Amino acid sequence: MAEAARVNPLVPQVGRITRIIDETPDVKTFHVTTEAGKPFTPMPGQLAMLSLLDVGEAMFSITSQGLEHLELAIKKVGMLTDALHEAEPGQAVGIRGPYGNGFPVEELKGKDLLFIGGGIGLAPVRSLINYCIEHRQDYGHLWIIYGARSPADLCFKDDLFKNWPQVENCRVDVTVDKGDAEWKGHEGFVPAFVEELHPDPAGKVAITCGPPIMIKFVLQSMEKLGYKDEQIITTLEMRMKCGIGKCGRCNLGSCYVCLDGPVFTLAQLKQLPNEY
Amino acid sequence: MKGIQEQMRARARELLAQGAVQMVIGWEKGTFWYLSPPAFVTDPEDCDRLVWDEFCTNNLAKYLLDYKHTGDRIALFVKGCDARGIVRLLQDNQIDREKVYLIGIKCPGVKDGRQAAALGEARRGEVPLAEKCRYCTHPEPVLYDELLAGDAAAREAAPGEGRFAEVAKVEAMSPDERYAFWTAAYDRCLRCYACRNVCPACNCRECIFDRSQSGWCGKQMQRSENMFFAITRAMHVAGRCIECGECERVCPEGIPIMALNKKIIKDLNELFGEYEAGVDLEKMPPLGQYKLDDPEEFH
Amino acid sequence: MQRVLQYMGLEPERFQARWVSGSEGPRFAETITRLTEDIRALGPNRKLRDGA
Amino acid sequence: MVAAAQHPHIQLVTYAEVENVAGYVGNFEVTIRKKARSVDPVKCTGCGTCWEKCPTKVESEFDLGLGKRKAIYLPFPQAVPAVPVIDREHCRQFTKGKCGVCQKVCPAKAVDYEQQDEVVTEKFGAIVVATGYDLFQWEEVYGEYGYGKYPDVITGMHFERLNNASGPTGGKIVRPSDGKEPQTVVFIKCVGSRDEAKGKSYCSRACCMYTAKHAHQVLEKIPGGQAIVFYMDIRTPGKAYEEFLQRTVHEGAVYVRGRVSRVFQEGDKLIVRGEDTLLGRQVEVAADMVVLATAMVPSQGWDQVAKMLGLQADKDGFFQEAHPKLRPVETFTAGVFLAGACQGPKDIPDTVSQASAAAVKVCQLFAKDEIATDPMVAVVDESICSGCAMCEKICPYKAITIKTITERVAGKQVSRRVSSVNSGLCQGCGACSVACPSSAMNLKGFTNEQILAEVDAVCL
Amino acid sequence: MSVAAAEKGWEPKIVAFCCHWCAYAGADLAGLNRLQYPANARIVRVPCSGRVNPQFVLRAFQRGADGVLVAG
Amino acid sequence: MLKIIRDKLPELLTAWARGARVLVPRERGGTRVFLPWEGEGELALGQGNTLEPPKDLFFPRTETMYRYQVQGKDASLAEEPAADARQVLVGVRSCDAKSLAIMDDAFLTKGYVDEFYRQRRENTRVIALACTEASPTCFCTAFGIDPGRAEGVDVQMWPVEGGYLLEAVTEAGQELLRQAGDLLAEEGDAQPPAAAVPPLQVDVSGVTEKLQRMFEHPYWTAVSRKCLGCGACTYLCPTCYCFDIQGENQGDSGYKFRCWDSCMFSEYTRMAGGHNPRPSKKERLRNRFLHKLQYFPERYGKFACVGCGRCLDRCPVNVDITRVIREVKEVTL
Repeated sequence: MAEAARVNPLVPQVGRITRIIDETPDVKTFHVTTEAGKPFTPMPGQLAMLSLLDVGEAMFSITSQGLEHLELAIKKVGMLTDALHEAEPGQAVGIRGPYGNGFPVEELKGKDLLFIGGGIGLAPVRSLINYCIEHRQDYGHLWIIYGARSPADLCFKDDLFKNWPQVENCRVDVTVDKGDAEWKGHEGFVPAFVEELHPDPAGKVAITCGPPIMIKFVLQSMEKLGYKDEQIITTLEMRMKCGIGKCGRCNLGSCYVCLDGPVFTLAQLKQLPNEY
Repeated sequence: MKGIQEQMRARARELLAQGAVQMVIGWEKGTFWYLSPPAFVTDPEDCDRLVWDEFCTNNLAKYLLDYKHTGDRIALFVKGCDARGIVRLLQDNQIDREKVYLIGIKCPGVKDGRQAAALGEARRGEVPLAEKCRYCTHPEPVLYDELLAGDAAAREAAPGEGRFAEVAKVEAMSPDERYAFWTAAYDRCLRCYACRNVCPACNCRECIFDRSQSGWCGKQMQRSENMFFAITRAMHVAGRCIECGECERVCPEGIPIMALNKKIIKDLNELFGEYEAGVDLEKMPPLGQYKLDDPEEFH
Repeated sequence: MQRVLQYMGLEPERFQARWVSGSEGPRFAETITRLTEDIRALGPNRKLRDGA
Repeated sequence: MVAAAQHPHIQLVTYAEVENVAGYVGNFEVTIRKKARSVDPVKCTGCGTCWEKCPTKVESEFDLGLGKRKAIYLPFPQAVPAVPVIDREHCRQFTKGKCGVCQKVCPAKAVDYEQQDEVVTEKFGAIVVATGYDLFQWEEVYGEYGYGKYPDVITGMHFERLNNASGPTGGKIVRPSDGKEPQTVVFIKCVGSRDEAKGKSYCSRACCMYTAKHAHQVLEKIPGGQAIVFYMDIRTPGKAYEEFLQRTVHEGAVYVRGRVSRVFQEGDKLIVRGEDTLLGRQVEVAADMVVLATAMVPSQGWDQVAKMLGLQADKDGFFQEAHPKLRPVETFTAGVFLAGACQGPKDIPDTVSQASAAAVKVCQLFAKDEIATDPMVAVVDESICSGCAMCEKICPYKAITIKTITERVAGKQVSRRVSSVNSGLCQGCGACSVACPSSAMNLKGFTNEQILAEVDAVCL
Repeated sequence: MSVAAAEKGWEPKIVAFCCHWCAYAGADLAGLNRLQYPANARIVRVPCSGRVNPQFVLRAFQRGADGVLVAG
Repeated sequence: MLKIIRDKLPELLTAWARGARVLVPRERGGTRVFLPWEGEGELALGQGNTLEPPKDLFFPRTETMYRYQVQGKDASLAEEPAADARQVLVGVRSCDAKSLAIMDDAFLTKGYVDEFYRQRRENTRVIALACTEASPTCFCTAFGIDPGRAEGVDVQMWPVEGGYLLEAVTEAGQELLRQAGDLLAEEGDAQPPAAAVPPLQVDVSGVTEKLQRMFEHPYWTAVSRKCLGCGACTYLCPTCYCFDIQGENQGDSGYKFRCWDSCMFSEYTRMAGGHNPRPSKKERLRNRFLHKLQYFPERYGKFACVGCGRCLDRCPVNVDITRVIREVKEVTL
């Protein structure tokens, strides 16, 4: 960390949005790069502070990366995200990171992985899915269970319906809370869907992310299915400002989500105060 | 004063034991002899914590907001200014009259803990009345369900003049002197918002100063934004200030906040006729309504 | 409002309220002219200002 | 009037007062107190037997005290509906408990002494305010015209009654004091109007023409009669108005430019002393009768009407139209329209035009099931609103009400009060957004954020 | 911009909040009648002078206005 | 050991002020705070501690981080030049000296170094002043702090009859004393005066462990009832270091700054969508105490409280951390 000390961690690099993909009516994926190329090389599950300099700054999970760019999938929820959704390719942004611990890619090696995502919660998980696909030989069976409110709200449709199903030893199951005239897939909430699909806990690690209410019921379902707390990994969301464990607000007990998280096993979370 | 304290404890015990109320809010002895902070009693056995002495300064009315949605009925001891705080909250539709039980105390005036601390316990008898109490116009509660026996006669009748002495002093200055006076005061402001949080007129669900995103006021602690806060806060309580003096008391930096509040009271009195906030449930503050015959300072 | 700003140390001329009706073009022009002159006489305002 | 009463879609409610107006455009709820007439309008045929037989005589309000009416009476001969009303203050049955003549003589058995006031609440889509005018109370301020103590100093309205074929004198112009026909009649214009010192600053607008008419009538009806008109200016804008004035002048009416400084009695005559400013000398006229053209003022009770409907009034109490040029019959309260002198002094053709316009505005409103409102309306952020109701009290258009919402807080159902804006009523003035202590109230199109940004921008 | 830098060639900066119906119309009319008035006033149109929050005035001073007019 | 007579102290300060900004407790509006020494005026070294802790000098209330320009889609930013001015901080009490060590942990360790803080910290020399009298609200000894000798400072001062004794602790401290020249006289056999004995006593042993099992305890509801939720305690606390990052935008340009923030405020943890993990003052007050007495010790091995008593002194409702510690130890789980 000696040389890192000379770089001011609170000052972002100026980058640009190079591409914007409409995922759902309120989610867009932004490709961000700097003149020097990729702003930094994050590990799956890590975070980036993205800012429109004249609007504000917020922490987002990095959903994927290319050789030259980072991808962030962002849902419209407030002032900054509203402004980002108005932006066009070419827009200059501030970006700093990577932050957080990321997924324990080493520990997961050789295991079968069950990904459970809901809505925008697929964004952080996707970075790990893509990582596992890149390092396909290191990981066992990949099983992706994903749901959204409606067919229109499904994020990363190309991945869900084209890319991932083609990957070897990979299974994708998609559900929506309520379908429409064209929807031929499964209808129902994610937790019930998980119970229906009944993924066997043996040799598996489950990675789940989604809205708090979904997580709550998914965890109940997982317990029913026999998953142990150590077998469940989730990522948390918090209000963050500094990203480097100083400013104080994202603490869970003595952990800072921006530094020690956002990825926790359920076993770890149960040790921490329930304040998220 | 012993009498009042005993009555307080006895009534609190009865009310809690009968189940007439779920909580009693009063005062208890604090860390030091000169502190009597608020006390919240829910157990009839616990009522001997309650005290009544010259340091029972805190205005308790504001706490009712914390229990707005609990459905509990709460008994509250009210001095004159506490009762006016209650009236303000009622006028702003913040609390249900049925959910509070007010036990009035004829207030002989309270004393300032900080002045007391400076004098020392040996000279307890010499601690002067708090500034706000010297010009108090309503030592007896304006609203109550029962009134504890005792009398407020310990203090001379409220002198009318002097109430705005501080204001007159500032008014006498030149604009530049005034600006220097206020910036010197508000340069010290920490923006801890204690003045806001203690004020019974500040009862917004969410203060604009807690919503920096809304763009009203930045969070920078600097002169212009501190002054923005100062003026905005003062305008906000305009016509609603009950002169309980709590804002000034709680200010850790000792900013003369009441000199600003009183200026507005004085002006409103001049413009719209004498009005005392929180005295009469039926009389709404002059700025909270419009009348065809409102005076205009437009030209 | 004017009184409070004055009390905080602002010169009274700096904040004014005027009635000007929709049919009073000349009055509007006159109001602005007078205000501008008042303020020109006072000089730049540094009070209540960011960065001051 | 008769046609209106007979129209199948028009319901005429007479002898009634509007007590309250709630609701908003398209959904007004009007509370009407129908006062007890003591006569069943359904049974009554309007035959007139009752008022013929009634033994009590009272001064007629309609004739301004120039004539008498009975205690059971029709306010005026052409009144619609032709159903009499009992004046309970004077009727012997009510004051002394005995008489009952009218009940006995009524062939239709329509008289009912037990009748009570009836209060009804009905729904209406729009309201046209046509509360008209009263006359300026000159007696109190124009001491120089005799403080109202000379019976032969009358107003133009009295003159109208005298002149009316169905009036107290059968259309004969006579002096109220002795019933003699006056020879010299002096008219004084601008009594109360255009007189900022004592009366109103505005021009009452109709007086020039009716005074010309009255002068013409004096000359026409009274052989050898003389009409002298004191005026400040003569204003005759209107089709054929100037021509009419000229005709009166040609017929012999004497127009004197100048104000009257005093009227006093000398024997049988009223001496009118004034100045002829054109000749620059004092004039004195010994008149038999003096007719004052008093100013029109808004009907008594205009302030209650304004409050009830959320109308604004000018300094004199005339209701304010939504825009002086472009929206002259609308008010700031959606669905409320103005017709006639309640908006300002007017003569008959203007009143009819405005009334017709108001009627058409109503038709326009009713032609659609939905109305388009201005997009600049107030909106509440319920998450911030603390329900203090400051906005409700400050809203000049009564567009804000307090409603109760329920939400989950920490897993518990909690209900609390918040403001709610009726966008049909809101006129977008923004007063509420300033009154709101929490800035929960905002104005679309002029949001706090937008204005702050604009302030920032103009200050660059 | 610092206060000192702003002082060179200083011209009063006036923020005028004008009621859409009254003063703003008055300003329009002044324009129509080709009346000269100083260009120092920067007009912010509001639907009604009652829309002017005290905070808007404060903000104007914060941002460097030398004078503020509310015209209704 | 060196001694300076009281009247000469201003001269010494002036000497130091030639190469640095000297900050020393002075009177301002009826309260004492660290203010720059500009050669004249009264000092307020005697009457107990300052109202505001010196943390502002390392971690300013508001600090610009960088400026930016935005034009259409383009943007650029420039870092604010480093705060490299030298500072000499005179008259720091042992409690506040200890707080600097706590701030150092927060800002300089655990993977990231806060450059803004580091610059100021490295450029500041600290001269401590021993306490011989304690305020009623003092309880520094509860945290093992010696009011008679501060930790981690460059020079230690003691008030004595007619002046002050000084002792350099670090190399930099010696340099400072050398600058004093003949203002100082050698007092070979002088003994530092006896340290003050704080009147408030509280035993903090075991409190961290107890708190670890008390997160859901109803005690927090009871203790938070009277709290007003203001930020006075946090802003006056020498060890509270929470901050917020915000921007100030005007037209095409603006700057990002950081400013003090308080965990007592509702906005502090509220997320963009409106969810707030610490929705009421109970959670916020709990977090404050747990941070001081449990989380910080867990993470950095020391309490984040130095017993300066400022929060206790200025709390409008007498929320008393010593009482909380005592009560926490007493409550039954």
